[in-house]
Amino acid sequence: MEHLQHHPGLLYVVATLLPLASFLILLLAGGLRAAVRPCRESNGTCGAIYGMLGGDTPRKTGAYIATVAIGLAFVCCLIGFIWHAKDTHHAHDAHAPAASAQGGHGVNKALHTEEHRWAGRMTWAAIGWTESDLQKPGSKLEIGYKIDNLSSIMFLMVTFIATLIHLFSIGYMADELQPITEDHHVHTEDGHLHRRGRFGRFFMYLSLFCFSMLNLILADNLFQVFVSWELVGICSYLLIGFYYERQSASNAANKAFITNRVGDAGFIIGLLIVWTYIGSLNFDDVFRQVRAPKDSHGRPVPLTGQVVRGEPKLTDEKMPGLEVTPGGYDVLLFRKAPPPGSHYHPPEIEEVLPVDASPEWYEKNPEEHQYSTMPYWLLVVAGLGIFLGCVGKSAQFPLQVWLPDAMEGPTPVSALIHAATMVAAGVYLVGRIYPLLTWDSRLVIAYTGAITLFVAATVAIVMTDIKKVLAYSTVSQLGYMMLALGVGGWAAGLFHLLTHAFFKALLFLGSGSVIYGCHHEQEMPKMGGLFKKMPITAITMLIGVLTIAGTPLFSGWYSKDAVIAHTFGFAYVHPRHGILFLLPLITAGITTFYMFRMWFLTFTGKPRDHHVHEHAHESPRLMTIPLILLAICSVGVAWGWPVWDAEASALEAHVHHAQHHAVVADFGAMLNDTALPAGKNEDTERYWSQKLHGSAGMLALLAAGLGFVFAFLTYKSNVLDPADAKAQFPAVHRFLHHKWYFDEAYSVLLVRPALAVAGWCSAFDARVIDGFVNRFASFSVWIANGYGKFDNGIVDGLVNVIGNTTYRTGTWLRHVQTGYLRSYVLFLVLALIGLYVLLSYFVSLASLG
Amino acid sequence: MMEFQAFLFYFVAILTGLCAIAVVVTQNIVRSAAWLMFALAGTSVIFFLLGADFVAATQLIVYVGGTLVLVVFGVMLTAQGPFISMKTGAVEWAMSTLVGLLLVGVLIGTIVRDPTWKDLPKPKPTEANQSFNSVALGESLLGVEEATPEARLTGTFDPRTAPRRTRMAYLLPFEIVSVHLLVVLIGAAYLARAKRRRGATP
Amino acid sequence: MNPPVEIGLTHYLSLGAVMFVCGAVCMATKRNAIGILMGVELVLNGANINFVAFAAFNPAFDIEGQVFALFVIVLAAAEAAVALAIVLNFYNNHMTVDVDTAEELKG
Amino acid sequence: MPPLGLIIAVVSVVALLTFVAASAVFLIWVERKVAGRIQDRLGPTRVGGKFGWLQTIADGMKLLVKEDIIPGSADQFLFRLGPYIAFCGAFVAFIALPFGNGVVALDMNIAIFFMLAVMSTEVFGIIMAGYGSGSKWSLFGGMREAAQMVSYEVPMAICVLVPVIVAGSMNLSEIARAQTGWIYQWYLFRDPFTFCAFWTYFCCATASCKRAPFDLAEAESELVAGFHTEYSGLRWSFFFMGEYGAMFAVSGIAVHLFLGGWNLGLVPFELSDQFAKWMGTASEPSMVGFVIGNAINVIVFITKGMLLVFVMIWIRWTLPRLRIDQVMMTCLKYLLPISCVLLLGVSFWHLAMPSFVLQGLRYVLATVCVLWFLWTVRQVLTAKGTPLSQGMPAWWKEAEAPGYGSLTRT
Repeated sequence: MEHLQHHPGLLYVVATLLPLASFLILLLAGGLRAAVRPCRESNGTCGAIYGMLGGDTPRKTGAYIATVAIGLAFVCCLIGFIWHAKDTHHAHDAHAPAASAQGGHGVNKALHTEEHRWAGRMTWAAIGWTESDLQKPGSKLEIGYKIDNLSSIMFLMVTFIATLIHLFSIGYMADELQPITEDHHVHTEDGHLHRRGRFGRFFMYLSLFCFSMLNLILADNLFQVFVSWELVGICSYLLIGFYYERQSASNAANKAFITNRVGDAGFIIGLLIVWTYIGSLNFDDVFRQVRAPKDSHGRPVPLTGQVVRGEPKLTDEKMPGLEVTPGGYDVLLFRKAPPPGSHYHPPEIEEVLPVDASPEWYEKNPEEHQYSTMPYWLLVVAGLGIFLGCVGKSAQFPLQVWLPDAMEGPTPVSALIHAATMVAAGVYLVGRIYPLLTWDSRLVIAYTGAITLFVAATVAIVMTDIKKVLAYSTVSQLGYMMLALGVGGWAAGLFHLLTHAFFKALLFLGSGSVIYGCHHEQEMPKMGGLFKKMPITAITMLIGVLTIAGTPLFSGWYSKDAVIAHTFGFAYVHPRHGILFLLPLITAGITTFYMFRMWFLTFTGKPRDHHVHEHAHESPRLMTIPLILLAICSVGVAWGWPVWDAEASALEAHVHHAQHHAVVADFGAMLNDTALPAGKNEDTERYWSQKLHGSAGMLALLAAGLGFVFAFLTYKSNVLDPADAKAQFPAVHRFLHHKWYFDEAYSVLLVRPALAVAGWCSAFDARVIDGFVNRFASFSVWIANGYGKFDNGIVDGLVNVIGNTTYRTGTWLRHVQTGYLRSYVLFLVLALIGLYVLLSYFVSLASLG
Repeated sequence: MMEFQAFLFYFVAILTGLCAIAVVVTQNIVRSAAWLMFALAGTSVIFFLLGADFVAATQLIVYVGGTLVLVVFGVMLTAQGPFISMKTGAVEWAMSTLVGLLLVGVLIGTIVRDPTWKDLPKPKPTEANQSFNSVALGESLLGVEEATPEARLTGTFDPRTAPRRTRMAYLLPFEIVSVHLLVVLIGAAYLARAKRRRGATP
Repeated sequence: MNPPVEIGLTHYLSLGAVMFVCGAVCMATKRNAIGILMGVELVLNGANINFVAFAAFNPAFDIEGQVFALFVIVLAAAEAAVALAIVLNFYNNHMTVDVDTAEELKG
Repeated sequence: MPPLGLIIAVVSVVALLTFVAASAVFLIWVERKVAGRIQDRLGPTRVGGKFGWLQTIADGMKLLVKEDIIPGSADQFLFRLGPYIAFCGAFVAFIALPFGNGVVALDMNIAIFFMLAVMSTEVFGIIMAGYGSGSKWSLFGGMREAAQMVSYEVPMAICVLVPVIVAGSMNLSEIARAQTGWIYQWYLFRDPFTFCAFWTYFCCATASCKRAPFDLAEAESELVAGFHTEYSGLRWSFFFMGEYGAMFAVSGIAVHLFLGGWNLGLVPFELSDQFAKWMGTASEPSMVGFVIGNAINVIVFITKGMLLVFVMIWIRWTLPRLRIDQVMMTCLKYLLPISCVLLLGVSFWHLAMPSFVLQGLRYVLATVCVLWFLWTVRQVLTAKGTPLSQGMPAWWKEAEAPGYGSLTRT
């Protein structure tokens, strides 16, 4: 405990590992059960083990383990959150007077201590063989954790929602508890598919999912994030394809996975650029190198914006080796040699690099000379690459296509994906790597978000599947977040992420409740009038709808207003990007429209399908209690004091404190290409966004109201007939119904060409390569036959002739070997004489010669 | 008149040669052995004439007293009947004789024709020379220059009259040959040991 | 009267040659294994005569010739023992000492 | 004018032939007399006077006139040749045997080696006789003789080497001269090894002369008469001349090697040299004195040799004959190892022992042996002996005992 108090960040590590432990337990148990299953009849021991692990009937034990694990994780996060809040409070208390004084070492030390308490790193893999190798940048991969305001609140949110989803799932997945489950969606020759229940497996996947997400939040470096990223991907694949017997589920899982691969490719490119040029993947290391320097008064350098750009130059009095110019080709990377003998050195957040410092200052701080450069465009590519990963994960345009299909998974999974885990990961990562993103990158992000939110909202209007509506609303809301991040509303975007998590979880679980109550009927045209049947679900769903619509005092109101205010401020400062304000404003109305459309279609009016309606029932308490809890949170999670002040949200303030110093740097200046005098912030986006917050809120409320009115008129009071609208604008409806033809476009542009190319390749392989190989083979056979004849006839014949000759000669010569000693003696003597004669002949020759 | 030495040589040499031929011609193996004995004894006498009395005595004791007895012993052990004789074909006889005569011709021709051998004078077999031969032989076999005072070797060795030469020690070869022969004889004993015939009842 | 003939090396060598050839012919003509052994002895004696004759006539060879002769005599004795052992073995196997029956290795 | 060497050779051969023949004649008579005495009878008594002096001559004449029989199945060549070779082997040995100081036919450096070598050829004659007779008994006798001779030659030669090592010479005259002086100078008493070597040598010598108890070659109880079964007449007598010659030859060797040669042993000088010195001057020794001294030497030597021959005869008529396997075992298992040990021992003895021990042991050995010899002689001379009429071997008494019936002596 002592250790834990000194390093409270470990609480989060424990919270992260708890789901992993649950996953492992379930994996082992399931694996063992599957292993002993074949021999459970024949072998007593196996049978005993099999029975102990649940036998043929799935048990709830696995679910309890997973739920308890995630619940404990939530408790850990809660404790950690409280401690962290206290720490942060102290630090800021200390910061306030110190900052006014010199901004010197006191603050640094306090923050340093805090960092040490809430962060930890260790080498995971070393690339290199010697100690000196390890001292070089880019020589090792690390794992570590780092808790700041953002991650602590994210932890809390994820574990809380995940716990509720676990609870809900225990009820929702009850079908899987049967030894034999009938899947009505799969048709086989014998009717419906009958398979064994997969209750434990579901919770195993959930645990892994939670672990992956928590690890992603926990990570203090990009590589760990990437690993978690892929784990999240595989979990989503497993969960979306949970009913893998269904063709659609299988396809959806594949689609999600493949689409994410596109994004991950960009992610990897970004990672590699960062790794190559910066030499580390640790967030703090990276940010310290690309940080925005400040002058000796602690103010950001307005000239340079967030990153220091310039042209390489041999000598410069102030910045040796680089001439700082606003549109310079290169980015200056500040490299500080690590102190000898240590691998871990906590980043000094408030460290100041005085650009206008005197030469004496450089002499005093020689390590500041160590810098390098990288091309600016590569930095943009790196940021956009990582953002591409986020686009895939968070289902942004143009990779949003997988998310609606992902509704094939069980509804709690959808809730988890949409609210807390997967799609949140993308937004979270953009927030995390924010200092890496240059102005150009952010503009791309902003436009991406804007397009996404509009496209998704329009599609949501015509969707009839209750979950698909929610899915598109998620995409749309994610677009809001991305837009906010892109226009500099870092806190607003992440704030919206948090509130959205709650109400989207609420909505999804509500829809799950509806689907459960209607026996897995998802089509809204078959519903209607369910309010009486399932009042709790209906009311909580209504709360969710109100929240997402931005009704004042509901949590969505605070966050959405913040986002729209930021876009308004941005558009005000940069009028040519005005569309970035218009699109979210319009979409706010559309959102209200389609959400109320969904609610009205589901719960009000006459039941359109009596069969569904008759069997509909309220969900069990295990499912409604999470709904109620989430509803409460959806309403009040963003409250501050005064409640009616849209800018007083405590949650937003908390997130705001989490901003990296580089984010804090006045982005008005960096977004401006022109220099601003220090302290003159009137023209910055922040200034205007705060100033225009009220009007933006009003405009958004107006748009939402319009949306509600339309929805009410259309689907409640039936003043307007949706069929008329459909008939009136068939092209528009078709366009929207086909989701802007994205799937078709991809099919034409990518899938079919890919298939065609694959077909060509296959044909090439089958005809040309195989043909060549076959020809070659037959040619070889022909040659071999010829050679065989040659070998048999000529070579062997030659050998045989030699052999026969030798044999015959030997047969003839053997008669010389009489076996009589005397003949040998005679031969010996004769040989002697012969030798003598020869010898004497040669000797006489020699004497003559 | 021929000199006594020459007469003695011719007498003994002709006898020895005739005995050797008799060995070849005789069909009876024991008679042949008798002729061989005479030939060997004659050789021994030739050695005496050459002043090599130790070698001559060795020839007698080893060959005539040992080897030949052994040979006759072998004859008696392997004899199946009295006075065994195995005839060889006339053609083989003729061929062997022809080849033998050829070889004799070649050898004697060489001996006679070589001028360096003809010119070697025969040393006078004096008393001193004779004793020198035995003593030198003993010393060379022992590998010593001089015998110990306690057990001195016989003979008066006068370094002034004797030719100076480097002595060669034959102790090591002698020992090697001895050990070698010992092994050979043990092998021979093993080879010739009484073996039970196959199928014989114990 | 003929002048006295000096007995030289040539005479002894001739005697040795005659004995050598007698031995060789003996080996070539005898069918009895022991007869062949006698032939070998004759050959060795012929060689021995040469050794001793050279020892007597060549001052540089006086010791070596006799030593070699001694070695040859001793070796001959051992050889005779071994040969007799072989002959006895041969006799045990073939019930004869006729070497013409030892033709298992003929071609 | 024949050369001096030829004359000396002829004279020597004639003298030696005479001596061998005469000694054979004499020894045959001695043998018969001794055998008679030992067998409690008189032996020859009639021919030639009181002691039957001419018995051997008469026998010889009988043999000369006997029919010369050659069996029909005999190999005539070998049969005829055998006795001469056997005799030659024994006779030629005498060429190198010194009878006195310088009284020798050929003073050879390797005299002892020569003698052994020549005597080893004697066996071949025996074999030829045995094989050539065409008789089973003869063949067996010849084979036994061959095996026995070849085997016993080995320990005998090794025993001969013992005094040869001591003297440092193979020249018998040298060896004899080395023993000049008092009786303890004889090699017999030199040290325990030479002492033992004498007895071992004598055993081997007896066996090599195929004398009892090693006379398996002519074992009449088994082989009729062994190798000379088929012989008669002069050829037969040649065998015996050879045998007796060989007996004296090996005895002479023993005398030279161990018993001081021609030295009397009772005077501290060599008789012939001393006489020559006494009768002449120091610068010009007297030839007459030399001859007189040598005459005494020759007598002394022959006496010693005859004494040893007498001992052989004595043994022959005393000890029973061994079996052939016992004969071979005695040689190979006992005499051969003993002789080897003696050879090694005599080589190391004088290096290992202090001189007073050597000298003292020599005196003690000589004294004890002389005293024993004298006591034996006294015993022989003073023995009462049993009168011929009364002497009665033990079993006669046994036979007379009650229970043996009426076996009475006639």
